[in-house]
Amino acid sequence: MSTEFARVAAKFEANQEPGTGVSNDKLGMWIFLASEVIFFAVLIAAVVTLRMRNAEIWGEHHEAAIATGLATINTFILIMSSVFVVSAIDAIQKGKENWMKFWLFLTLVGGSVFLYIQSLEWAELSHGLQEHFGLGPYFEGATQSILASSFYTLTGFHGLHVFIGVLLLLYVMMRAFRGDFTPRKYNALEMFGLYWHFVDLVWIILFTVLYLLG
Amino acid sequence: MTELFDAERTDVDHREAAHEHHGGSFKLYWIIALVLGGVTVIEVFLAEWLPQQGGLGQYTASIMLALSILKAVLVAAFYMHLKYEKRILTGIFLIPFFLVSLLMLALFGSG
Amino acid sequence: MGRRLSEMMHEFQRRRWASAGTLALLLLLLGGGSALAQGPGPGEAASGTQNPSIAVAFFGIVLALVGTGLLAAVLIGFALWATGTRVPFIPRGELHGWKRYFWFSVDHKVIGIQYFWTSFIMFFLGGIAALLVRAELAAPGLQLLSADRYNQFFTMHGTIMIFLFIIPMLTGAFGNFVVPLQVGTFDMAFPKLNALSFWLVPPAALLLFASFFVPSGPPMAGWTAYPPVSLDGGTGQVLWAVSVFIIGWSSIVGGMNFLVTIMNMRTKGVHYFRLPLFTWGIATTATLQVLGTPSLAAAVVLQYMNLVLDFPFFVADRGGSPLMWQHIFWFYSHPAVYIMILPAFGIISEILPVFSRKPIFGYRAVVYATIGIGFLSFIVWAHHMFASAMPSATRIPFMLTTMLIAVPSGIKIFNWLGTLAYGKIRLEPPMLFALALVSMFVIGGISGVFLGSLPADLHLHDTYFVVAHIHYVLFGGSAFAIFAGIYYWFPKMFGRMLDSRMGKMHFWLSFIGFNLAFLPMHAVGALGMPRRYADYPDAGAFFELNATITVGAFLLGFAQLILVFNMLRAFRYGEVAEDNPWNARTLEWLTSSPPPHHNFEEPLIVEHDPYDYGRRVTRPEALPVPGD
Amino acid sequence: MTFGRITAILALIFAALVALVFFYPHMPWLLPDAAAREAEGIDNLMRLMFIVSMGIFVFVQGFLLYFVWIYRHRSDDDPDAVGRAIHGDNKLEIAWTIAPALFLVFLTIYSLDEFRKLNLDTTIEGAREVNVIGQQFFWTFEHPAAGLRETNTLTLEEGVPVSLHITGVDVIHAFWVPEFRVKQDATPGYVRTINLTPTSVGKYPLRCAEFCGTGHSQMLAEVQVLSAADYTAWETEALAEASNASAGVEAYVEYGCGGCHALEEADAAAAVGPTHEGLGVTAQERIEDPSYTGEAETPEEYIAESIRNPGAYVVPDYPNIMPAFGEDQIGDEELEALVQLLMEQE
Ligand code: HEA
Ligand code: HEA
Ligand code: CUA
Ligand SMILES: [Cu+2]
Repeated sequence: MSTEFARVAAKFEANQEPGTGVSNDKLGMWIFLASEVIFFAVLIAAVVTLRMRNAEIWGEHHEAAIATGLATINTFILIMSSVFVVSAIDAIQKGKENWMKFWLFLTLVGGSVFLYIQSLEWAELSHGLQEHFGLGPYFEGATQSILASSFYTLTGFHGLHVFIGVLLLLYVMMRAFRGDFTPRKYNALEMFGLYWHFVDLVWIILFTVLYLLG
Repeated sequence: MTELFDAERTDVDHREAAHEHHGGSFKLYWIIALVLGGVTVIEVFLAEWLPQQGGLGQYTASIMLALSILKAVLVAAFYMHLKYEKRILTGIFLIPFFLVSLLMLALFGSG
Repeated sequence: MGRRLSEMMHEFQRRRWASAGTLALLLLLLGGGSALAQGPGPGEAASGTQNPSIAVAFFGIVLALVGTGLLAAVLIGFALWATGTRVPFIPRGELHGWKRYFWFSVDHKVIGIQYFWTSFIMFFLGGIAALLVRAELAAPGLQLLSADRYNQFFTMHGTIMIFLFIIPMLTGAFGNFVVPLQVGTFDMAFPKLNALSFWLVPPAALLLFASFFVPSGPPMAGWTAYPPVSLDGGTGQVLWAVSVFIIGWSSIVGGMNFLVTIMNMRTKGVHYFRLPLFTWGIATTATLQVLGTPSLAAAVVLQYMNLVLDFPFFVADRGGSPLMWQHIFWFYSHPAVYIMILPAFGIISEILPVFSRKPIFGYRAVVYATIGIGFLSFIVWAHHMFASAMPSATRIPFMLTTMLIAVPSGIKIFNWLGTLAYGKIRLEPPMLFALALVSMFVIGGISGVFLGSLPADLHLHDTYFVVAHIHYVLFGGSAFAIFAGIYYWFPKMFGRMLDSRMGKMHFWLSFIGFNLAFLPMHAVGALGMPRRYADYPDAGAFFELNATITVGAFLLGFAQLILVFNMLRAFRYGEVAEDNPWNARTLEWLTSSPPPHHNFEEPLIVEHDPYDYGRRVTRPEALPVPGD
Repeated sequence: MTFGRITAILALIFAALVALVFFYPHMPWLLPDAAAREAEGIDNLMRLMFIVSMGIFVFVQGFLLYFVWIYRHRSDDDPDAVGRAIHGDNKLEIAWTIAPALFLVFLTIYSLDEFRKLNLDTTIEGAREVNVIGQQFFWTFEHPAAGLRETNTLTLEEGVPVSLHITGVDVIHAFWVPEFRVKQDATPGYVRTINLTPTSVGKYPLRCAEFCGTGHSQMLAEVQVLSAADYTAWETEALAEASNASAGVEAYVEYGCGGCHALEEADAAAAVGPTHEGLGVTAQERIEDPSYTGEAETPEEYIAESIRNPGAYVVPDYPNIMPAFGEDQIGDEELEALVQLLMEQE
């Protein structure tokens, strides 16, 4: 069936209007990312709204429970992992398969460490609020703190995206190790890259909104 | 991504041939990374250290937002290749920002 | 070994186990999430009256179990295959005949038909809820249902009709079946994602209906689910949120698929201004789905957090903002009402030219109007909040944009009238419903303009006048278009004609029942009856009018039985359909009824506009053109 | 069925429906009789829209039916006959874009002007002020200047403008008196102001117009508009009553018990919850009810429990919707007073 499908597809594709000039996969991916933009932007807008309503308390909780140190490290990690991915693509374009695997491996490390540090951050926030305001641990404390509930929700959904990214990366690596990618054919890798950079991009904004603007 | 994208089809056709080596180079990628890192350092500096020195007052937030948007633009333009792609992709990616900014106006206005 | 593995991977993909696995994982994640989230103890439920956590945890566990089961099935299936064990009842490869409708198919036509029956059943379930609502309102006082039951039924009615009937029917069923045919291609851009879109709907529907079996009962905060009152809804409300979230992603993925198909896969000659208008409708709708639905997803995520973890996003005295929900919800749900009408307009724009045997009047104007409505739909959302806590100054810009949207809508109506002039009009059932839409939507649209006028809305908001508006645009608009589409495309979908006389009977009864049911609602509302009232005071003319409405509603419900009978009958006794029974000029009619596996034997080259009656067409090799 | 007959039937049905709906006795213009100055402007606006939209409606339906009639495919036509291949007409299309647009511009300006006259969000100078509080499922009205508080009845004076400051306690409700037209959601965490000037003496229904839960359709109250003399009399009497009222009645009014229950002594006659008449006797019976699961042993304890934890026993046929009043809301002293008041009801 697979080959039959491919034959039909080729036949019809040879007889198409020029369209956008972008491959289906890439076009689809960007449209998907556009909808992800709305999703995250709306969440961020909601959080900023809540923050404006609760400016004072937000400030206090922020002061007490959020430190920029680890998050800055996380920002660097994500930036590095992004550059690893483009490097991997660059490598496969030049036919350096082993370098591609190397860069992908580094990306995997980056993503995983990011997730680990993120969990430390959750703990830190929870401890901070417990200590200074006597709130309950984790989500229980968040029921009394707009900052904590916003923080868990935003970083949680971002973290979920990183996690999915790591799963995708595992799949891409499997294909890489199987030798699926060639200098002309690395579609899955490229699609993964777009997703991964997007997740990085979201973090860049989150970092500013949640951490830096106190 | 996994199998949701049609592996069979993309494997057979020659679309990839279309995307020769346009734009971006290993060196450029790492320069961008350096810039991103540098801007992050500036941001953290603005947020953590400057306030203790009196800071930039009301402008801090706007400056920091501007810096982070700059970073986001760099990522989109170079890592995500928008600079070298067909303009339509840039369009697709920008529309949602425009739409949500309207929502933000209304939300912040009626807080 | 490596070869074997890669072969296995290919086989694995071929069997759509991965799709099933994805589904399983999703259920697992959501269910497990709900269950685990109960771990730290969410404190008191917001309402203080009931603690949803136990019920939620319970349901989460059930969900997780289902997910685990599915996952196990997938893994076992894979293992069986890998070890070469043959199990007789597991289908191998693509199924044929009726069986394929019950399995993971990637053929857009099969998926379209799966959507079709699923959403048609939903129409009946939603309709039954509506009839219960109407029965209760037949007379003042609470006779049939308790207040809570009433609230649950109108909530389920609105939710089912919007999320599980109109949207899946218009985009899922007709969009899926017709769009690839109309652009002359062999399938959607991402057939597997297409299957995923569909297969997200049944679990979502099941989750929603499962709410009948949880202690709190179904959700009862309206389809708009405004917090804080929705926060008292317990497990039922949680299920609502999860269900809507899943349908939302189905909608987003589907929209993305349509966009790529339409942008990239048009056959030679179908440039943008030769797209049939239904496809234009779907293209615009898909844009709204992709850009609007994530906002709904974000909204229900926040509500879910508030419900399950007691994060105080919408609880005013803990710093939350009830108004915020309304903004985010309507930022999706206003575009959503155009998601529900633009494909309907598209259907009408197909049918009017065909049954008048003449080109659509002002093709480009209709296209620009479609795009214009699509764009404007994103900037009017707060007209649903004219009486809310939103500051009065913020309301004004939304009135301006709302008024603006009547202009492109008017363009469509007038162009349709222009299409009728100098035609040769055949009053077959599709045409009857199409004409009814033109006339009924004008009523609904104009009542929309009433509502858009800020001072008038201060009186009319949240009354039955709004309910009248809803049904004139959604039933008189979307549903009539769906009926028109059923009569029009049924021959193409199933290869049989529907009986025309029964169709006409269905039409007239529906038309009369519809107006009897929904016209008096304008009066009830303006005279002072708020919506969502389980009971109403026996004052003024409320009783008489409500009784009339109920009679009309039952007549309308009864009329739908004729449609069902007609369809069922057609499978056995229906006349076998020709390729092009209506003498239409769009591409779906150039192939057999029903179309072959990949739609067209050979790719087409199109050399004419979609509705060019009366013009001689040069006949390229690959393009069989029907005679005039 | 010929087309002509179908059209005739259709026209008849429409005429009948329109007649039924629009010319039903006592509903001129489909609106309840206006009873506030603000209503007049809104009514004029709606009348105008109504007339114009009738025009648009008749125009569209007229052309529709006319075209369908004269361009129908006749039985003696060639079965393959096609219509005239007209692709459009720019002038015509521009005309029907501009014409509605012009009307809409006019309508928008008109609406804006009416909206401005409503003066939302501002407290009019010299107006009486009333705080309106919506709560599941009753309304409380405070007249801060007079120091009065009412439950489920709002008393206003004819011809005197009032600024209503509207807010909600638990969930969103909406203040709406159909005869006054203007509606405003009562949202927790927000206070919004509307202005009304009642123009005729009488009693008008207040209907909660935002879905607020089980009792939404029972959340009815009344606005009584009194003449100047009556209003003064009412005010004096109410003040006197308030100062004479026992601590129990005061608390009863303060916490809006009368929003759902009936108690003559406190002027309450609602039926959302069980009546309080005779509670002193029935309390004992309820404890003895086999389905009673609470901890109270005496009637006094039972009544206190019903306030602190109303779910402990739900009187048959009534929904379990009463909010629990904790110590932070009703203090022990007031609770005592309430229990005493209710125990006295024989
Ligand atoms: C298919 C769905 C659909 C469509 C197409 C529309 C179309 C419109 N709707 Fe409607 N609307 C709903 C579905 C829809 N609506 C639903 C479901 C709700 C209730 C939600 C809830 O609360 O549960 C709602 C509620 C709603 C409200 C909020 C009411 C309230 O709660 O107080 C408003 C207010 O402005 C409004 C306005 C409009 C307008 C201006 C249009 C316009 O697009 C209409 C434009 C069309 C015409 C005007 C007719 C044709 C034009 C001409 C013939 C030209 C000449 C006309 C003039 C010059 C006037 N709608
Ligand atoms: C596409 C959308 C759609 C459709 C098709 C309908 C169809 C109907 N709706 Fe719908 N309605 C909404 C969308 C829709 N509605 C929405 C969004 C709301 C707002 C909800 C909210 O407030 O949250 C609403 C609210 C709503 C209310 C207001 C409830 C309230 O505010 O308290 C009422 C009241 O009469 C009502 C009635 C009906 C009726 C009688 C039908 C009829 O057309 C139904 C026709 C009946 C059937 C299709 C049943 C099929 C037939 C049988 C089962 C056979 C048996 C019958 C006989 C033997 C007679 N609807
Ligand atoms: Cu209070 Cu509805
Ligand atoms: Cu709207």
